[in-house]
Amino acid sequence: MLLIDCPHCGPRAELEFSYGHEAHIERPKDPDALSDSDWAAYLFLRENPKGVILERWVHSHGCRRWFNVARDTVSYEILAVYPMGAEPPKLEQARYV
Amino acid sequence: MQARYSFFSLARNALGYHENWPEAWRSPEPRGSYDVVVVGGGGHGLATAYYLAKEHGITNVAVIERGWLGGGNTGRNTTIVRSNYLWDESAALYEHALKLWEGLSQDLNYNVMFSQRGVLNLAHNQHDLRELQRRIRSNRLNGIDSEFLDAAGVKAFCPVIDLRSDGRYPVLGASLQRRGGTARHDAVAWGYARAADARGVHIVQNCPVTGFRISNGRIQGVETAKGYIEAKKVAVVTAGHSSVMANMAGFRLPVHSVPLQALVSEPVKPVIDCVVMSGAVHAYVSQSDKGELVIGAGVDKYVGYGQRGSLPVTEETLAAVCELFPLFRRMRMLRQWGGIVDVCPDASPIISKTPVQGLYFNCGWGTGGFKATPGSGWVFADTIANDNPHPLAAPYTLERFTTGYLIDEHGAAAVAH
Amino acid sequence: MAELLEQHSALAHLGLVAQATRARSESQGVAMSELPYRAAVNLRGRLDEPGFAAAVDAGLGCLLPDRVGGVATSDTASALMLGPDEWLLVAEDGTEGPALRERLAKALDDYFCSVVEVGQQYCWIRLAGPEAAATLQKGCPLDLDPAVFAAGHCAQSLLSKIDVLVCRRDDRDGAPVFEVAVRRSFADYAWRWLHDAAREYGVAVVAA
Amino acid sequence: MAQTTAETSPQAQSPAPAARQPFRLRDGGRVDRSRLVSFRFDERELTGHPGDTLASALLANGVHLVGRSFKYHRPRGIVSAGAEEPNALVQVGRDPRTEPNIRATQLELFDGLSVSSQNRWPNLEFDVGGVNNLLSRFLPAGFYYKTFMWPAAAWETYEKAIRQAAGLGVSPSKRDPDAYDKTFAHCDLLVVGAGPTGLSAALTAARAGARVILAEQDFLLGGDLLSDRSAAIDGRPALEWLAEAEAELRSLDNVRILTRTICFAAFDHNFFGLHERVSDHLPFAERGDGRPRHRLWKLRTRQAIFATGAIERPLVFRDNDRPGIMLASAARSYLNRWGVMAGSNAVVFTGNESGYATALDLHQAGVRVAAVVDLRAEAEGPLSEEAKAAGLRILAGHAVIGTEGDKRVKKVRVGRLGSDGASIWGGGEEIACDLLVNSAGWSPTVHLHCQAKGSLVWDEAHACFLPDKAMQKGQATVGAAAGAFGLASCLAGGEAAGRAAAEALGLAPRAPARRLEAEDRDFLPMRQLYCVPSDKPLGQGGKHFIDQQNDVTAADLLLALREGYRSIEHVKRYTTTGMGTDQGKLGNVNAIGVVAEHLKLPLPEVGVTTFRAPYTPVSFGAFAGRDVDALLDPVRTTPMHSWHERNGALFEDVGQWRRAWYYPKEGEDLRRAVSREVKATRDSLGILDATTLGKIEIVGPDAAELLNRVYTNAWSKLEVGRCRYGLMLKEDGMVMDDGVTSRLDETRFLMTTTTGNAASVLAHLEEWLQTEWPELKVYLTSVTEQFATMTLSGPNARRLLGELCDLDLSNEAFPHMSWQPGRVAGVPARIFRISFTGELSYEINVPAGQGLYVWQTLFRHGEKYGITPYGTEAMHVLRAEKGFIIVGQETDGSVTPLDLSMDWIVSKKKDFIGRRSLSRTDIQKPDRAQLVGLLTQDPALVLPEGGALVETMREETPVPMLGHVTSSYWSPNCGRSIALALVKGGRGRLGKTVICALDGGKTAPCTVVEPLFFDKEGERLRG
Ligand SMILES: Cc1cc2nc3c(=O)[nH]c(=O)nc-3n(C[C@H](O)[C@H](O)[C@H](O)COP(=O)(O)OP(=O)(O)OC[C@H]3O[C@@H](n4cnc5c(N)ncnc54)[C@H](O)[C@@H]3O)c2cc1C
Ligand SMILES: NC(=O)c1ccc[n+]([C@@H]2O[C@H](COP(=O)([O-])OP(=O)(O)OC[C@H]3O[C@@H](n4cnc5c(N)ncnc54)[C@H](O)[C@@H]3O)[C@@H](O)[C@H]2O)c1
Ligand SMILES: Cc1cc2nc3c(=O)[nH]c(=O)nc-3n(C[C@H](O)[C@H](O)[C@H](O)COP(=O)(O)O)c2cc1C
Ligand SMILES: [Zn+2]
Repeated sequence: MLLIDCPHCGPRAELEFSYGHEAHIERPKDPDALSDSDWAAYLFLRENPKGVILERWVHSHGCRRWFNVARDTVSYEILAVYPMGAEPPKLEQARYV
Repeated sequence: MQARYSFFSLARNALGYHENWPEAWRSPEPRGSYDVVVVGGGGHGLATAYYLAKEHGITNVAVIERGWLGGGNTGRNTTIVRSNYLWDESAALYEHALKLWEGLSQDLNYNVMFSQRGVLNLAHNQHDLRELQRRIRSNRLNGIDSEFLDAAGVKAFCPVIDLRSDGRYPVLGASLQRRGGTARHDAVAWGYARAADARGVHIVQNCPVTGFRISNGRIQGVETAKGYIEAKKVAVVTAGHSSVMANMAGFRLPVHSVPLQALVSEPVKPVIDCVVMSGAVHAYVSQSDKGELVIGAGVDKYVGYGQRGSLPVTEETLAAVCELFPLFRRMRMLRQWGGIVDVCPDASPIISKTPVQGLYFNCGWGTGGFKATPGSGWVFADTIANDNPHPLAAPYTLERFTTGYLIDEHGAAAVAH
Repeated sequence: MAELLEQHSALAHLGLVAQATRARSESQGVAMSELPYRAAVNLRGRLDEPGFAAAVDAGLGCLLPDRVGGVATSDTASALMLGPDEWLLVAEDGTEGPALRERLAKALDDYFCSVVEVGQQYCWIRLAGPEAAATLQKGCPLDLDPAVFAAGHCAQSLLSKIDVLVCRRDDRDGAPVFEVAVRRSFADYAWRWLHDAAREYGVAVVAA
Repeated sequence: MAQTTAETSPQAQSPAPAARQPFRLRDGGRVDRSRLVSFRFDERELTGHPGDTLASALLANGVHLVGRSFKYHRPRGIVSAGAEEPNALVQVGRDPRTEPNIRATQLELFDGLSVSSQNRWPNLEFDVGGVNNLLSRFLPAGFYYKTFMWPAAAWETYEKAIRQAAGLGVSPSKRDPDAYDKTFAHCDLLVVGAGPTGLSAALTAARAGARVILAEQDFLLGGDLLSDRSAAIDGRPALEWLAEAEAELRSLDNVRILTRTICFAAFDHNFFGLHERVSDHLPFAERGDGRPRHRLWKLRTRQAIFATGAIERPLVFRDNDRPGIMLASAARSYLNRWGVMAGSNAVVFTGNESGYATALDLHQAGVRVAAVVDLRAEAEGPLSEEAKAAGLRILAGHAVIGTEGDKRVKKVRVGRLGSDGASIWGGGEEIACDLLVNSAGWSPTVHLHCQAKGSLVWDEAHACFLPDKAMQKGQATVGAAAGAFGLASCLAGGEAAGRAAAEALGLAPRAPARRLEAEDRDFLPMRQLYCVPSDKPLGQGGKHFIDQQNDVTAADLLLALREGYRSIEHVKRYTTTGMGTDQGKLGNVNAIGVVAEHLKLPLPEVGVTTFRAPYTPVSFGAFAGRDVDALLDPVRTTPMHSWHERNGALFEDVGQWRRAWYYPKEGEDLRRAVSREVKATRDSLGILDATTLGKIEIVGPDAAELLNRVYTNAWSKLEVGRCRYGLMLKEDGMVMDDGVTSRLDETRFLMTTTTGNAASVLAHLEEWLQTEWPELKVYLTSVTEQFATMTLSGPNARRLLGELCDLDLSNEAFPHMSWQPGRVAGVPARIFRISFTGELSYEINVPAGQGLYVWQTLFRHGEKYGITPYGTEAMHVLRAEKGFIIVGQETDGSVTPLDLSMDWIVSKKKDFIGRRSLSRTDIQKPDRAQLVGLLTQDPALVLPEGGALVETMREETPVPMLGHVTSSYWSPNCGRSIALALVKGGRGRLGKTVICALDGGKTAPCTVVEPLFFDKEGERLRG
């Protein structure tokens, strides 16, 4: 069980959080301008990386705030926690096949 | 040269202290080029290779596996086989697979211990009952055996279930597919490997594929730990690692990879003789031939390639087992492990051509693809051989995510299986 | 404390009052009680908006805590900081709800904020005694050690499968005191869960 | 330590217990000889002492045969004295308090304990299954993959027989009456293992002020010190140091000692699973009283020290599995810790110094040591020298090449070992014995380090894997677990680790005055053989067991390799080595060694199989804890629940809520009761408890804009005081939820959601607000439980409400789809004139705590109108008569508003979540399943919900399907059955016939109609 450092409440058990999948997937400003396949890409296509993922979590049983996390999907180490809307930090990428 | 397995060959070899058994499959160094390279030596990849050889006469094939055969989800699943899926497209595919299961040991000359002991899906509330009825009725019209058991019928079929008529989750009824059951997971990988090898397929282990060579939108071959291998066609069947492979080929997939865990109890004498699944209470249980209770749990919700599941999921699962089977509270967990399952938004698989010509993907089976192994390999082989989706595979192309033709089997996958 | 017309507690069916009069509380590890209905208002707003905190202070008579988990108290109400822009304002007098809401709404008229009465949603359970922390810890993943979670603080978390708001009060008789707020439809579960958890330590139901 | 012998003890009863435990020494060890404990093993009544394990007590009584093996049913005895035991597994207790596969070596003896042996029939001495041993030649690893395939149908029969033969103990057959518990826990430092290493680590960190938890699986602290008679620390017996260390730890407030507690799992981020056996060791009379049987500790720590010691590795030699053959360290533990001689005539077989420690102790205790058989060409090392000095017979450069004895080892055969280690010279001397102890070396207990994904390195000198890098921060493995086998190194290592942990925690540990003095001796020199040769080729006569529990032999491993199963993972799965309840704690390194030798690979290249939790098996009950039965999941009830109960309601679970389903009167079944409720509502007045509907207050200047974005229809123009129905989609265009939202004032709305989606809708809105639209000035607050909600519905609704509130309820003053604040029965209320039944309806929200009062008041005053409570079932019928959908029943995550013919609510003018998805090609197709009404041609026939619809029925499958029945009821108001259905191209089929397939091959033709059956003009609603 992960220990996630909520920016507002401090380190709490994973149990208190809900997962929001990949971060930085912005809703298109003008959906009508998109082809069906571009829309499908926005809806469904994901990086799903083996290595560092930028993802969103919400402290659903705590302060109910969303935030971003950079996490290694193999070691599960959390490398950074940063607010919604912020640029992701620059991180060393572990290499996995 | 392969020996035929039979009672007689076993007896004959016993006299020679089993010193003369040949290898089940060879372990050749890969050639420089193949007609088809299958990436991923799980059940689906091996079955694909086998049916390419058997059904399509394409034998210049290599299966390239990064680790050991069947070491992915094939080797770590709870082995439930059934075909009672909701939508016509799924029903057709899984039923095709089930029919193949029914003759698989003989076809492969390898006992995969397919045991049709019956699969129960429990209903705990009015909503469950309604969904169950819908499923049963559509199954029947799809030619799939499926029957409804009321609570008393459930108790008669599986006496160790506690109906909990006054409990938190009373058992109100169940669907039963008698032809469903379990199979010996490792044997499926090994049996396909041996049978494919017998038809000339090369099986290469400990050889991760590290990249693709693509030119003019066409696949040329694969980079591997043992060097470059040229291939006219490449079939990727890497389950949890599908996104990694797609990223190597320059596109993305609509899947995410999450840890799914399972566990076994210590072995005991036979106590439960069927498979029991419950969506609402979230547990599924069967007993292996060795005597362990084999128990499937849920997924951790976050992307994870760590092949391990977390404690809260174990707790939830075992609480569910203790609810349905209060007599198992004294049973003990012997081992717990995890797999990496690749889940699609509609909980249905992808069997598809890709933006790269000659590159095919078979993935997205998520928590429930073991049961599909023979059928998946069959239709995928056909798709590859003809460069055209097999009719049973046609609904499962990547295009469906663009056009909106999703096959939402979340009902079927509400419990991982 | 004024009575609300025919107000029923979510735990009325357990007959706690009757139990409490019978139970002896000494030599028990845990004393449990349901607290009388409290008024509460949920406040959302931006602390960084100039004047906002002062306006609340004017309406409420206490400055808002500015760290999540912080609790500030005035004569009539406490302010519990639940999130970076969220507080729960609690008055022990259950009839105070509408007045509290109106006072705040008026004071905050010029601000982008939200003031919603929520007191009826909650049931408050008090756990006290030497094993109160051990009891709560069974279902709550927070670190309840006083060095980490000190008296005068609150936190939202889980108790087994339900959401809770936990407040730690000053120790009484050298033993910790926790007040746990749960949504009222979960009150029956929360009470029975805690009571069951406390059983091995000896548990008494006491009057609040 | 009790020194009194039983004879002098006041409690002693005749006959003298010492006489009844012939192998118990007169003194020594950590048992309380002053008290007797009686227990039963199979048919025998035996005694032991407090402090005994079942294994030590059995041995004290001279019992060695304790079980039968898994596959060949070979007689098996006690091999170890701890968690690694593969053989001595017993069935404890009687149904339903029975438990299979308990290791006798860890089972604490208590008065009244009753155990039986396993996997034998009819009894342990004579077991029919033993025939498998005779047939073993035909049952090599994986035999079942090669046979039982013809005829195909016969597999079922074969399988039954295979299953019957497998398994060990038996499951309880009844509900477990005991209680379990679990708890979270936190600390600064977790120390696993309370041997010298763990104790010194814990002491060091605790003295520095760290919050320490020390977990020990045993019931005593001390680890290996308990078994070592000669160990000394600072010139005193080590046990004195132990007693002081324990006393100091127990005196510290910041230390919690958990005995009988295994740390069974290391998870991510320094999270651990611990399993405490709280009351298994107590006599039955002392259990219960709120005390659980087991407790699961879910522990988060900042630092962790694994001081888990090492496990002695057995030698693999021919027929190494007979009762009476045990680990050298085990025999030593029985002697020193329990005062029990595991035999009277021993042979010691070793490849290192450890065997000599046992030989010397046995010798000293008066056990005859017939010979020490030493694989090493020369017996050299400090203990060997002592043994020589003591005059023991040492056969250096020799090996045991066979054993005899059916139920207990009787003699061993010894041969001279070739210098290659692969051949045997000489015919073999036979040595009689009743005990054969052996040692190949030691395997550090690296399980937790590996579970936490730490890596291993191979230590060639000690022939063992050592922990290398920890993957997770703040973890260290020390002492014997890290390959420091000498006591002084263990003490120093523990101290250093404790200090490092304290420093990492930001504490300042005091420097020790000086290092503790102790001997620092490990078991070198050693000669390593993974499989001791015999005078016959492997697999030909006799068996070299690698995994004793699963009956896997070295020959089986070679067979697997020969057949191409070369990866150690394949070898494991093909032969099942290491897959028993002991998880190969004894066998795995030997297996890897055998494989490496055969493949001519360096051993680390073969590698280990994955270490997985649990370290030793953990009861299911502990994982469930108290979350069972009524506490499994919350049942949510409304403020009026007690009223529903008193008034005979039957309930339906909707998510976690328990809702009144219908209120049968004497003799009524569901259909009768529901018909009555439905009629009463349409004819006069019904009342529904609708509290469970989700409610969200949406506040802020951009509240209407938020609604515009999440609902398919437009909201900006909704006037204050008015209500509107809304439909919410997911971004993929599928219907997610629906409900009525009302404008409370300019910047404030109240949204209602379906019962099941209350939490997910709030989460959905918050997510969009916080992540995508932070610019919107809106706050959301859940008020679901702030209010009790009751719906008055029916022609007399206005009349009753009028009596209890002071509002003008006329159509003009209070029209349909509007709301007003007011008081009902004196209680402040929000009254909404909205309707899900198609009748004149008022939905009344009052403060939750006053809900029951208002409800009861409505009843008192409604009596004259025949006010009738109706449940969810009647509500479903009423809304179906009007063709209103229920999300989750008419929809299943694959239905768009277009499919529901709800285009009218889908705005063309603005964007909203999910809109773009609706224009995708497959979503626009006319042959999608669409919502329609169905009228059966036989009006009395009620279709089954979920019923499949076809165009024409035929025998052969698959029959192409058109869709399914989503809702179906008897409608008393229509005087016939009605149904809603999703039908392919349904809107194009209006007036046409579809067929519903019924059970038993019957069919029901139905006419496709508009989904609206009652009051088509909607007059009643506005009446
Ligand atoms: C715990 C658990 C329980 C389950 N229970 C059931 C069940 O009861 N019933 C059911 O039907 N299904 C179940 N499933 C799902 C089922 O196991 C999978 O859907 C199925 O086994 C997938 O088979 P596969 O051959 O596609 O994948 P895998 O067996 O995972 O094979 C993929 C292979 O690709 C290899 N690979 C990956 N990357 C590379 C690379 N770069 N180069 C070369 N090779 C590579 C991997 O090593 C792996 O061997 C379960 C899954 C899990 C994890
Ligand atoms: N000379 C030799 O050849 C040799 C070999 C091995 C050990 N030893 C001696 O053994 C001692 C080793 O000391 P140590 O403290 O490192 O180990 P130890 O064996 O004394 O103690 C380890 C303790 O950890 C406990 N444990 C193991 N796994 C556990 C788990 N998962 N959960 C809870 N408890 C667990 C064990 O029950 C044991 O009490 C030293 O005295 C050393 O000299 C000597
Ligand atoms: C159906 C099934 C039954 C299993 N039975 C056992 C068993 O009896 N003993 C055991 O140790 N492991 C058993 N396992 C688990 C495997 O040992 C192993 O954990 C699993 O294949 C995952 O591999 P890994 O743990 O090496 O990653 C079983 C696995 C499956 C899928
Ligand atoms: Zn938070």
